[in-house]
Amino acid sequence: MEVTDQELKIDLQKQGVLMTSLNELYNWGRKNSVWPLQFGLACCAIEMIAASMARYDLARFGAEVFRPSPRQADLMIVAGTVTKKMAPQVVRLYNQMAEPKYVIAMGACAISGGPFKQGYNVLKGIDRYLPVDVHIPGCPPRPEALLHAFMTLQNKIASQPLTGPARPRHLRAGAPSEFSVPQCGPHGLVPPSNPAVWRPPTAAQAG
Amino acid sequence: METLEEICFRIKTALPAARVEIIPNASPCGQRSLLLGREQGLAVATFLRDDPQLRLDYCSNVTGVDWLEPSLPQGFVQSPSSAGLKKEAGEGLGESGTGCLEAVYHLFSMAHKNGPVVLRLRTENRLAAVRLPSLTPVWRSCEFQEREIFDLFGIVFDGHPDLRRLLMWEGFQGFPMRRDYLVADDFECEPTPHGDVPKRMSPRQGCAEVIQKTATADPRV
Amino acid sequence: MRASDEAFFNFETGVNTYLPVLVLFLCAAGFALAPLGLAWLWAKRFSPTKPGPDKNATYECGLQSKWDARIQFKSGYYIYAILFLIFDVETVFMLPFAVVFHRLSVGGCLAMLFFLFLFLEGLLWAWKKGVLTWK
Amino acid sequence: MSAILETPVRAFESVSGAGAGEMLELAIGPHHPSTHGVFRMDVVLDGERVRRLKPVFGYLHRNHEKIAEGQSYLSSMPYTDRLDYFCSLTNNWAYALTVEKLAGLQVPERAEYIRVITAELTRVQNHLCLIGFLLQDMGASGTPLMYAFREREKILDLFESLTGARMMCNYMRFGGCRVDLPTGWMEEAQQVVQGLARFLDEFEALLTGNEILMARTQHIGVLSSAAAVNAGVTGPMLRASGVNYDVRKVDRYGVYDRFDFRIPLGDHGDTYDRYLIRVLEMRESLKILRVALRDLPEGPVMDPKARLRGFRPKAGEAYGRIEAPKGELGFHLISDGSPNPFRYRVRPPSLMNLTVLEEMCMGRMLADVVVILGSVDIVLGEVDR
Repeated sequence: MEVTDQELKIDLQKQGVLMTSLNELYNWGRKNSVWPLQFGLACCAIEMIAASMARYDLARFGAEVFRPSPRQADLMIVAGTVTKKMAPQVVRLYNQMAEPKYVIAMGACAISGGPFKQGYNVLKGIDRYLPVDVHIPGCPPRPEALLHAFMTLQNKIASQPLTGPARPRHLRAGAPSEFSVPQCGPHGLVPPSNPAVWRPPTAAQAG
Repeated sequence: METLEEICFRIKTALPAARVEIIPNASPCGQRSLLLGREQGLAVATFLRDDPQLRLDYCSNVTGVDWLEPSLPQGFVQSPSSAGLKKEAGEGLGESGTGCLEAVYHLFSMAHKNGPVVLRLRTENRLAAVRLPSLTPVWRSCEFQEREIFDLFGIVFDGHPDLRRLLMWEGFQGFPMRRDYLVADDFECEPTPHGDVPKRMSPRQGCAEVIQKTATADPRV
Repeated sequence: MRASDEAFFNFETGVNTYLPVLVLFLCAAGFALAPLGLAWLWAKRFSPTKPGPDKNATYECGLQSKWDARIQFKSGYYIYAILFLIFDVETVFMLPFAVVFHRLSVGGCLAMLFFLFLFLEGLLWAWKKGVLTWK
Repeated sequence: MSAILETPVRAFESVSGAGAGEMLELAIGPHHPSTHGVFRMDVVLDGERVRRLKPVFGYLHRNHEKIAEGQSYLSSMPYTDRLDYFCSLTNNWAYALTVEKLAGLQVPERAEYIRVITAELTRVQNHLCLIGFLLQDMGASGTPLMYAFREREKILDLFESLTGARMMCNYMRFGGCRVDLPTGWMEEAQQVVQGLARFLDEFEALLTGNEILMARTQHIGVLSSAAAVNAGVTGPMLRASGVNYDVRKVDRYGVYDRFDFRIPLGDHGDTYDRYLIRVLEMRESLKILRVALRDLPEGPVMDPKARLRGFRPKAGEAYGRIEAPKGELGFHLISDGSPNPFRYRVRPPSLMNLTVLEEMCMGRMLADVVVILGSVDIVLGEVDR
């Protein structure tokens, strides 16, 4: 009966012997201390603060340390409506963060402009300029939804291999860690979206 | 508090040159307003603030309004009785009948704790002559609100200490809150499997030539 | 030789040796530098550095910083800093004075007080010059 | 009077006085831990002293008014939750009050009482958060905010069981409220109100006598009453400067004339007064809540005649205002008889209270600017709309 690694590991764990691989150890350390950037834009920021307070306790996921400076943060939670006047600052802050860095688009506004989609000064979603790892729908999403987003992000980090073609962006020398910062033009942002990151979805014709 | 007619009469006695007119309001709340001539606007405002009986020392709200079609000013506040009044006054309407831009001031008195006195100042038309006297030297609370009206409607306030765009960025062209402003078309709604959503939407072409049509010249210069 | 010296020298070789101190020092240094070395190796092997124009730019609340932060500061700051430095160093000299205070002769006490007076005089000069009041 | 009107020259040239060393021009920018959102202040610093401070707005301008012009009156109600996202129920009430004024609708007795109860709960919750963030700006990172948010969660539970949402309640309609109180809500609310009274004593025991708080806030950011009135400052900030003006007492809207509550007034107009005014206002709100919860009448919650579908007020305009926790929140609606408002204007108290920010911060230390901004209590959703 061929014993898989997983079962072997569980049996050994029962005997008190911990078996792990370098990759798992590396990811275990990173996923349990994701430091978010203190980056509240609008109403979702208040739910983010409520999530980090005593009742919903973001500290259980090692993420209650909100770093004001992008240099010491691993995760940017875009919590609130990204307006066209604020978009260059959001992208520049993302560029100033150190690798490995992740983005959570919290709330409908950060995902696609949300209720303010028809606004002339509202960016229709931050994924036009930044690669987004986890989207949380809701307006504002409840603190539990933010906790679930952290779990999703932790699973994603845990499943990142250390070597091989599927390794994450921060381990690949060629992959860019900076994205072009848009400028505020006469009528809107120039360019309207970053083609390297965002391609308009094509309509899958029904039936 | 005195009725609007008394205030109107007191203003005329204090400032004979001022052109003041009462605009009726058909809504049940009955908040009628005073339409002031542009030239005497600042003088009347100072009088309203410094007059011991009125003491309107608190300007709560300044609203910008864009009357696109000329007919609308009467249609909106026109009660049938004062239709005739509009004819000979003639000034309330944009001279060339092209509609006008308007700033509405809601004044309260914190000293006497009484209700709103509504002032209206209208520009000549919507394209070239969009200048109004700024009331910031009288009430400092108008400073940000007038900057916002300049930013979103394009009314230039003479005498404003620091007239810049308040909400949009400096290089932005066009006045978004005007009724004929077309939003740049990055609102393209993601096509759905049904495909015909973009066609149903109202015409929102953001292409360059359409945007050029709306007034984009910087009126301050 | 008194008992305390005895212990210091009495190793097998009976030679005055600093070997244990050296070993301790190397262990401490190794204990500190080993993880750093490993981290440096890991970074070189696994995660490449990706400097970029935006990442190296100064962080100014998300904006592009137009102004240079290196400017001429008011001279008051410099004098304030020097005064602090002097009094900070003075407390270091106070330590031995405090340790042997109960066994000190009158002469020693006077010498220390004279040392303190020197600083007091400096402080009074600074006070009169108005450096301490902050406009 | 003229000294106030002579606003300082705003041209932003680099000012470097002789011998005083150069001035440092700095942007306390859109992304900053202490600006309560995306608010930016361009500051010219002489060492630590502020020589010039120019606020920059617009980073959260979400075009609420333009969107409101394109949709019906009722569909703008959920947008008012997102104006001042700490106090969604007072925003709803201000908008509902203005539309009722515009269309001349009546509100049943029970709905008026529920409006007073929810508004006062919102006021308590808003002042709690403000004090928590004010202490956070002063450096007490975490502890006061934890206390404040612990109590806020209790109030949010009440809102959630009543309206279905914690922060975005969308509860009031033109002519009443959307839904009646669930069973047991009254007892729960009374327990929360008693708990809050005990908590306030504990909170005040910790903070009001604290000498660090007093040292950091007394005589800081002083605002004279004449300057406050002229600059359109309203709410606790105006009353801290000693002006007795509270829209609840002036306009007597809703059923506020049935409750006797006092209006706390400050006499120095500094940051400590603003802190103390908010604590006293919380105590007054709790007094109102006890009385309102006790004699809440029975009856319908929604005016039977009010029509929700196809609501078309007659052509006209109306300006309605209430005493929101941050100040006088007003709505100016112009209708042309169609289901969409012709012009929809929000009078934001936070933006008006920021008019005097530069006067209060002139010549102060940079650390004081942060505390003064905290005491002004701005929320960017309302400032930029």
